[in-house]
Amino acid sequence: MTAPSSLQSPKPTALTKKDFESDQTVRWCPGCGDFAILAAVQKTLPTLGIPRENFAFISGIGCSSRFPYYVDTYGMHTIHGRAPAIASGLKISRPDLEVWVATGDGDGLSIGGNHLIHAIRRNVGLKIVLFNNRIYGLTKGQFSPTSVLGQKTKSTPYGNIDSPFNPLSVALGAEGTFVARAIDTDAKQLSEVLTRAATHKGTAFIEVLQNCVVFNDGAFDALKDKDTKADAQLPLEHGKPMLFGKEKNKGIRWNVKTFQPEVVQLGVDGVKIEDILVHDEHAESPALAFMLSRMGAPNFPTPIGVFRAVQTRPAYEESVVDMEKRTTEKLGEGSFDKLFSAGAETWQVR
Amino acid sequence: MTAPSSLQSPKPTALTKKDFESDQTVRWCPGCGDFAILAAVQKTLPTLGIPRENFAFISGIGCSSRFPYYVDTYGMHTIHGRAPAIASGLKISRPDLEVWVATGDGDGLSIGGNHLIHAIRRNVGLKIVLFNNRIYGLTKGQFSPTSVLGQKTKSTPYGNIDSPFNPLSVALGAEGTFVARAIDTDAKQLSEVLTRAATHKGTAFIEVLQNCVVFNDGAFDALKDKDTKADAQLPLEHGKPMLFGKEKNKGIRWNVKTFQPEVVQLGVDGVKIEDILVHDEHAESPALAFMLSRMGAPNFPTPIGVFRAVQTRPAYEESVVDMEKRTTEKLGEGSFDKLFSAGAETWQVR
Amino acid sequence: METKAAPKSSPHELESVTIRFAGDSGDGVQLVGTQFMKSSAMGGNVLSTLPDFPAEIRAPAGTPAGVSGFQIQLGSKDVYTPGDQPDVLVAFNPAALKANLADLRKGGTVICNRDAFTEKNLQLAGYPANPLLDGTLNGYQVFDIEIGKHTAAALADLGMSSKDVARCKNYFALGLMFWVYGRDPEPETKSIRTKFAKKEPVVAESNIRALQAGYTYGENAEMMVRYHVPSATIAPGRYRHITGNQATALGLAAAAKLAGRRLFLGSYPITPASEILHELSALKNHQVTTFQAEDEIAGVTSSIGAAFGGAIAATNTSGPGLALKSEGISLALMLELPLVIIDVQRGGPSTGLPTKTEQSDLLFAMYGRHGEAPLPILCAWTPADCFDTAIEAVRLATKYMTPVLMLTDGYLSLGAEPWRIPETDKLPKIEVKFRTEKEGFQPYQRDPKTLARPWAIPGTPGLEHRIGGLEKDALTGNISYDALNHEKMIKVRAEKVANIANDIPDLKVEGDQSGDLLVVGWGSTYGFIASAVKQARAKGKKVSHAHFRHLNPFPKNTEKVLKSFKKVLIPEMNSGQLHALLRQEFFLQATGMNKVQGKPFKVGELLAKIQEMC
Amino acid sequence: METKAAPKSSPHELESVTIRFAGDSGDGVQLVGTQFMKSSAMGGNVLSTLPDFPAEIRAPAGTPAGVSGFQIQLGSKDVYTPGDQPDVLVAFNPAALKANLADLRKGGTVICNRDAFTEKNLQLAGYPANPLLDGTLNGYQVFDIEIGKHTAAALADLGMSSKDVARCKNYFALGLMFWVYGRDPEPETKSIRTKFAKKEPVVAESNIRALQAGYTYGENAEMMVRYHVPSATIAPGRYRHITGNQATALGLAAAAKLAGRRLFLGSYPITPASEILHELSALKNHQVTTFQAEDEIAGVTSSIGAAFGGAIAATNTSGPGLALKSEGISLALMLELPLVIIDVQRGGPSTGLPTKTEQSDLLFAMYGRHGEAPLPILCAWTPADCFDTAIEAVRLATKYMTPVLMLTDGYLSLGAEPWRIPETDKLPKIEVKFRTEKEGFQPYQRDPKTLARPWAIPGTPGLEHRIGGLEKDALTGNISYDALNHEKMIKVRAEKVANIANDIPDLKVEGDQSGDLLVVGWGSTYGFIASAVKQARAKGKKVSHAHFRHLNPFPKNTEKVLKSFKKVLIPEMNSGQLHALLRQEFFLQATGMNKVQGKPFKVGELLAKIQEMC
Ligand SMILES: Cc1ncc(C[n+]2csc(CCOP(=O)(O)OP(=O)(O)O)c2C)c(N)n1
Ligand SMILES: Cc1ncc(C[n+]2csc(CCOP(=O)(O)OP(=O)(O)O)c2C)c(N)n1
Ligand code: SF4
Ligand code: SF4
Ligand SMILES: [Mg+2]
Ligand SMILES: [Mg+2]
Repeated sequence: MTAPSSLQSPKPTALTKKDFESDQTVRWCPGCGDFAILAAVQKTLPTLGIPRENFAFISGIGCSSRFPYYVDTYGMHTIHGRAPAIASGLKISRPDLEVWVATGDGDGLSIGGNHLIHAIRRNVGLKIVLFNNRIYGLTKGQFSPTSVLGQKTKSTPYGNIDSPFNPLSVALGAEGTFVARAIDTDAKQLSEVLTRAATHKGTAFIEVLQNCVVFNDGAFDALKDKDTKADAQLPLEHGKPMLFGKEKNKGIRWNVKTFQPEVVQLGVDGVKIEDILVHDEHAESPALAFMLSRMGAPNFPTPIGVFRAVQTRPAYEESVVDMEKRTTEKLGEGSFDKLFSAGAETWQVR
Repeated sequence: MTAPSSLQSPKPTALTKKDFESDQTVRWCPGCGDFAILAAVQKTLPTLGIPRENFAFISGIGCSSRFPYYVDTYGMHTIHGRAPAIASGLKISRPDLEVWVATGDGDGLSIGGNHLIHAIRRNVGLKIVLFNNRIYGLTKGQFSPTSVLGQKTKSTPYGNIDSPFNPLSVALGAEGTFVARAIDTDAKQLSEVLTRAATHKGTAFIEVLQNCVVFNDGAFDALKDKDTKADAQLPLEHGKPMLFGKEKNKGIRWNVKTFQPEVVQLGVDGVKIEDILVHDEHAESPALAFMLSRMGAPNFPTPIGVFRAVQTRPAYEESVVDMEKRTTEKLGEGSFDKLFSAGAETWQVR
Repeated sequence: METKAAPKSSPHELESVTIRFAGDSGDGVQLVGTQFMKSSAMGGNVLSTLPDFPAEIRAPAGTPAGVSGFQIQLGSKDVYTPGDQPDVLVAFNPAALKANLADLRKGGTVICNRDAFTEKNLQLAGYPANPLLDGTLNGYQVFDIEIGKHTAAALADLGMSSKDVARCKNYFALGLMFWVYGRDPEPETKSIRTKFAKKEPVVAESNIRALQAGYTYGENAEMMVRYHVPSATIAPGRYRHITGNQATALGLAAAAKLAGRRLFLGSYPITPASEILHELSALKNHQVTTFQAEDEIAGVTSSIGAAFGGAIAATNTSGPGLALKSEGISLALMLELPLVIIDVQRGGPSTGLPTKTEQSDLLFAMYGRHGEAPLPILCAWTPADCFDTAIEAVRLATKYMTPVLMLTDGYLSLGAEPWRIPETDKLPKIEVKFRTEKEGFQPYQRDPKTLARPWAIPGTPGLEHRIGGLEKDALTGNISYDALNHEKMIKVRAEKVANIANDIPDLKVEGDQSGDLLVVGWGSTYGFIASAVKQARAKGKKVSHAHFRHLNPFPKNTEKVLKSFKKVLIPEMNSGQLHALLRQEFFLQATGMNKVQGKPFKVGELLAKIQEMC
Repeated sequence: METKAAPKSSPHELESVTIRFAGDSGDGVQLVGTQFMKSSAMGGNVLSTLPDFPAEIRAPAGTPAGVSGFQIQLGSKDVYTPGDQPDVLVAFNPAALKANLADLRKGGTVICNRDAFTEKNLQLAGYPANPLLDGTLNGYQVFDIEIGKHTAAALADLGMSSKDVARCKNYFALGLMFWVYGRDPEPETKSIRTKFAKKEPVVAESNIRALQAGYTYGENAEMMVRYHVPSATIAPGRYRHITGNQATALGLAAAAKLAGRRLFLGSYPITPASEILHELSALKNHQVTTFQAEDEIAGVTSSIGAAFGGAIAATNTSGPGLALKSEGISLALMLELPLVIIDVQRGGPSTGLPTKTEQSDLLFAMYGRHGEAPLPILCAWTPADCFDTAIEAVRLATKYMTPVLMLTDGYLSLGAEPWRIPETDKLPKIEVKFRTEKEGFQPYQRDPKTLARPWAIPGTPGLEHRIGGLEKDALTGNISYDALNHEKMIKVRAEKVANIANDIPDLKVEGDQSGDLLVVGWGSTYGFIASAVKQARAKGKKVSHAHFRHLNPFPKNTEKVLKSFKKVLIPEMNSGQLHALLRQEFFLQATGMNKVQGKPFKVGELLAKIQEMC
């Protein structure tokens, strides 16, 4: 079904960030990382060449899920955890729309974990942005499934004993075709990832590390701090060796024996650039991306960027359309007549 | 809380399979793979040296979820998809019990997917046996999240377009500490895996490939057929090179360039036994196990056995007990008095 | 096969008869039943059918637990139910006899396959001795026929395996029944040819021969008696056999076609609602999307997404699934998006009795959401009526921008009757208009008459807006924490639903408009109550019948109708849920009649109660 | 700090007074409020308090949206609510004045911090001009005090940063209020020392000095008037301040201790129920397990698992979460395992008004499950009463082997009052006996009196058995598809719950046992109705008050009570849900009074209605 209206819509005139700002006052805490993500999205959308009315933002419940109210497109602030399912229904019945999901680590991975992995498995063409602040913000500070061990929160006064999910490992284990990580405050890298996600066919899953100034302040400081950043981050670039550090002289080598990556330094112990693993977003197997998803402090830098981006299977809505086309070719366009006798014998009474 | 009764229980006398057979008539279709799994479990339990009354089998809804009725231990046939959550509550409050979960590909991966991955993440000491017949049996044959693409089922008369989960990838993406695969009809290997699971601390997740004779007959024939079996299966053995084939002359080699496994033949093109990947159940990183979980027909043999078995983190219920102990040491044994003034100022009115 | 001349003796005339076919899952019982039904319908009878499946997928062959059944009542008028008790039992094996004999009318007829009464089968059935010989069947009219042997004889020269020959037994039985009830076997012969057209010719041939052999057997067997059930007056037209779940599916698809929109069904399989998904999933050439979601929550919420996008959205389930959908339905209600939720009620609570029927979700439908969350509720009366009810549900949902709950049940889901295929131009109109006008657009500005808000779908330039589950400003739809706005919204949501009373037909009384007793029902008890009331009226009782289609809001004349009778009887397959609602809303003093046994009332039970009361 | 001699002029005597403290989130308003409450309680007053938090986590500082409040009513008797309207408003900044002035009683007192009325703050608050100067406060008694300046002066020699100095302002205000209401500052001084014992000594010192400065200021400022609220008769004992959520948590923990079992709470955070989880999660040395589950479904189902294992199991939530728990509760009901479900009601439907109070889940509690699924429902009346209600819920759940629903609400959750810590030996008994006897064990054999089945927990040798959600044989608990067994089970489950009427106190009438008007309520409206009825009776009205704790089953004398009055008024914070139940069960003709504004009734509103009716 194509919206009759979207057919009528004129060629998109040049849109600007302003066009994507709604009239609602943004109500996050001053200093919240959500502001930066909002700005990045509002800046990215007009660059995509898509009419504003063709976007729909769907969210669940949480601070992060207030997102749709602030973006001047179609939007739905739904119920806790269900955004991927609602968005799936919308995208499947309206493949002409660009459907984005804004969710949190609680909304998307706790109560909504199942819908998230099923959307990813089906490869529904959704752009899912998961705001990971490792805490339940809106309900004032309980731990989430990404909170770290030992974290003291409202519901773990003596420290958290739930070991966390790694959102990217979850997405890859669920057959993700586009899996990426970004940081709220790194506007450029975030915008790049958003742009890449926008053009991906199928589910694009992006974890954005987001600071909650009130209930989990500084969770990602090591990754953001000017001094530690270069050593703490591993920026992923397709086709490029995995190098990091201020001098870009550290790298990731694969140890076949231990079947583990290891951090090495170029030039030390005879390490050459050819020894360094080369990033391949398009690897058919998710094994490389999965291995990367396991890397992080304290022994490894944290990879940032696109872990995996493959078009090995059709987007779900494409399969739906295709199946309809093939069936219609075989059975003919449906009519009331065909409908009423579907799969049944009929007889005439005179 | 320890069951007062289990303290009184005498040394377990030698139990037999018969002791684990309940008086209920088994009501699966003749030829259903569930029978073999039931037999394997009933044969394994008495070998564990655990009193019968300390077992509890918890299931959801499905043909497979009828399991608890047939095992003469404590049991609960609950509601669709919720078994891992119910079992978690039981195990956490009663760490003295052996809590097993019987679930299906629909029960455990469709409606119950979230509880499954959260139980695995927390590493609750449950033995989860997922009967994967790639179909909804009890509701008479709709596709499940493990049904293959193109599969014709009651709800996909023109073929399935939902690409499936790989249950082991899901479990590994969810931080699984014990992840294994077995086949309903291979009693010996199944019993081995069950025994291993029984002694694992934390969540043990076992996918059992199970034939549904009525709605998805023969789904695993290639793996079971005498003629094709040796080439189709890769039996995993810890510390052993990954060899397979009738002559055990085929093996898995890691191609660092493509970051992919490849099938090679010993002796051909100079392939030596040292080139073959050695299985390591205990690898700290799940990357190896994940890579193995991706292998299967048509390009690879399907690995069978224990993919991963690590004790890198405590079982959840151990952490609970430990936290209680530490808190009690710090704050003293709780009393009504302490309870009523918990976290509050009090004053006296005379 | 030639149709034979008039029978030797003229047939006994019957106003109606109830026949049950029973056998092992493999015996083709459902097929015989359906074909017999079809020929009866073509023969001009009115009828109603109900299959009976074993609770287990495939219980051990030959055991009573594995027996499947098909019951049909046919008659020359007033057949509204598949019949209280079979007059005739056709049993394909000892287990079928064992499982069904108790239901047979005393003095009824047993037709069975003598060949199947082997030592082994008797044992599987749990018969210590052969019931054909030991007096078990005393008091019944028994025809034990060597169906296997006769069939084999008829197919002797076709060179078939004995297994394949055995498969044709059911057509022998059908042929025999054709003879007994004076049906023309010709159309069936044709139908067999069509059905097996793609198979080896021998398949059609063997089944036709078996049919013929059965027919001939009846003709030649001295002992058999023929019956004639005279034709009823049936509206001319094209007919098909339809179950409640089929009718629901077609109703939804037709409604979407009428609205000119795509149908989206977000669903999760559950007994006894799954067939709605199955039916619709075959309609991929009809602008129908079926989405088998990961659970019921995703079933309803994906439908909400589709509704936001402009589809005719529906979700189907049964009790446990409805429980899971509660939060989602509440969201739809707050968003004021059209959505049809179908609850095929089954025995509860919890997993309960999944394959059994019950009407115990009415109060749950009414109050099953947190907060003040009213929505329209309607129910279907008969299998075919599910079609009209589904269309009405879509009409209300789209006209009033609201989720609508439609209740059917396990009995309706599988129960079936002939359905006259409607002329397209006689179908109700469903007008769906999307807002496109930018000027003055406010997401929650209401149509002054229906109180519906505009449906403005994504893709419409200039109408970009956000909606959500938090309380909303009465005009803009923006979040509002304002106290009086909340109260206003609570009231307007209630008023919108209450207003629908102006848009639905009055409660109709069948029988006199006042009298001694009014029997009030809702849903699938319709046929049972209608039959009982007709019978009581025939006996001179001043009893009438009123049946609710709309349960929220109730029709405007409800109180007037209820209070026009001296007494009111409310039979329900629950503990008194409609009763509770009527008491609450109209201070109605009534008598409840409650059966919670997982099965429909018997007409006889109802009749007895009516007679007791007036 | 020395306590001063008698004040210059003798204080005005007040029977009760309502004070609201308001300020920015950072102003320490909650602290001032609580400490003032404590000293009032120690001073012998009865009181009730209610905080008011901004809807957003941390709305922009200085804006009305960011204002937090704390209201207290104290008196010498009959204080059941935090007060309809403040008599005194203590506003720490212009935004606080702006957000709260409209609520202040005409002629009431405004005490504010003049220093905060800067250009910038006025602008943030949305005041075009300074309300202290432009006549906005005409008609009020205004004390605009340079709190900042005075505090700074008092702390001048402590060498603190101005930011740290500013933090002490709240203690200045507290000191001032102590002077006005004649409180002894000494205990507070001690309390400050204890509270900040682990910090730098300057912290305690500065706050004590600020307190003292405030007190002294009152004494010296000519214009200030003193008030005296005489002591009430308060039962002697140890007291604490307790909110409804705290009381619920402690009630559950105490009940488990009384039963000698572990408490297991399966929970998922949700406003306004989360504090129950927070409180209990701190009790790890009390045999309390808190499990923050992945969602509400896992919250309730993990509790079911724990109940199977022998724990005292509970799960807490609010509306949307209760919706998600419906299927699980239905399972618990079928399994007949003890379980307490706490619903802290908030504004619905859907996400609704999460931070606002409402009573709109009663019918959902009653009918919110598919099938025939009755369970006991009870509710708490006041914050401290949540303690007793929780114990009663556990008592019923374990005695009758059933899930029990306990309703509180947003008002109770945060509302607070002094609570007399009970003597352990005065607490109710909760006897829990696990079955251990093998002989004759049948999982569904019932105690003939309570109809409860035995609780036989895993680990007990010889009692191995299986239970499940399918209908069960009435004795063995094995799956049963039998029609009459199902009906029997439906009835016995209902009877078990209905029987509880024999085990609960009669509905009590406050006031005369018959008369012109009975005001009937349930839950958190208790205090409001009680106050209004007392006031009306004082005016000579023949009005009484009956308040339900038990909503299912109703107490046995309910009908008798209801019908002893000429008229019945049912005020509810919903559209009439108790009203509907009473109409349905007792054919009660009553008048509903419904307020669905996310906030409690005012005593004045109720009084007016009572006066209108009699
Ligand atoms: C069904 C339901 N359960 C619980 C809640 C309460 N709730 C609202 S948001 C939230 C968690 C939010 O955490 P997250 O998704 O991480 O978002 P954040 O606020 O951190 O951005 C919870 C538990 C709810 N609204 N609905
Ligand atoms: C809430 C709920 N939804 C749906 C159902 C219906 N249902 C029962 S079992 C099942 C699927 C079973 O599939 P699987 O778990 O693979 O088990 P199998 O029968 O194949 O062993 C479904 C959908 C139900 N009982 N409850
Ligand atoms: S609570 Fe945390 S996540 Fe929520 S708005 Fe405030 S800073 Fe952001
Ligand atoms: S339907 Fe399939 S899975 Fe179920 S019992 Fe039969 S063979 Fe087994
Ligand atoms: Mg978060
Ligand atoms: Mg299955």
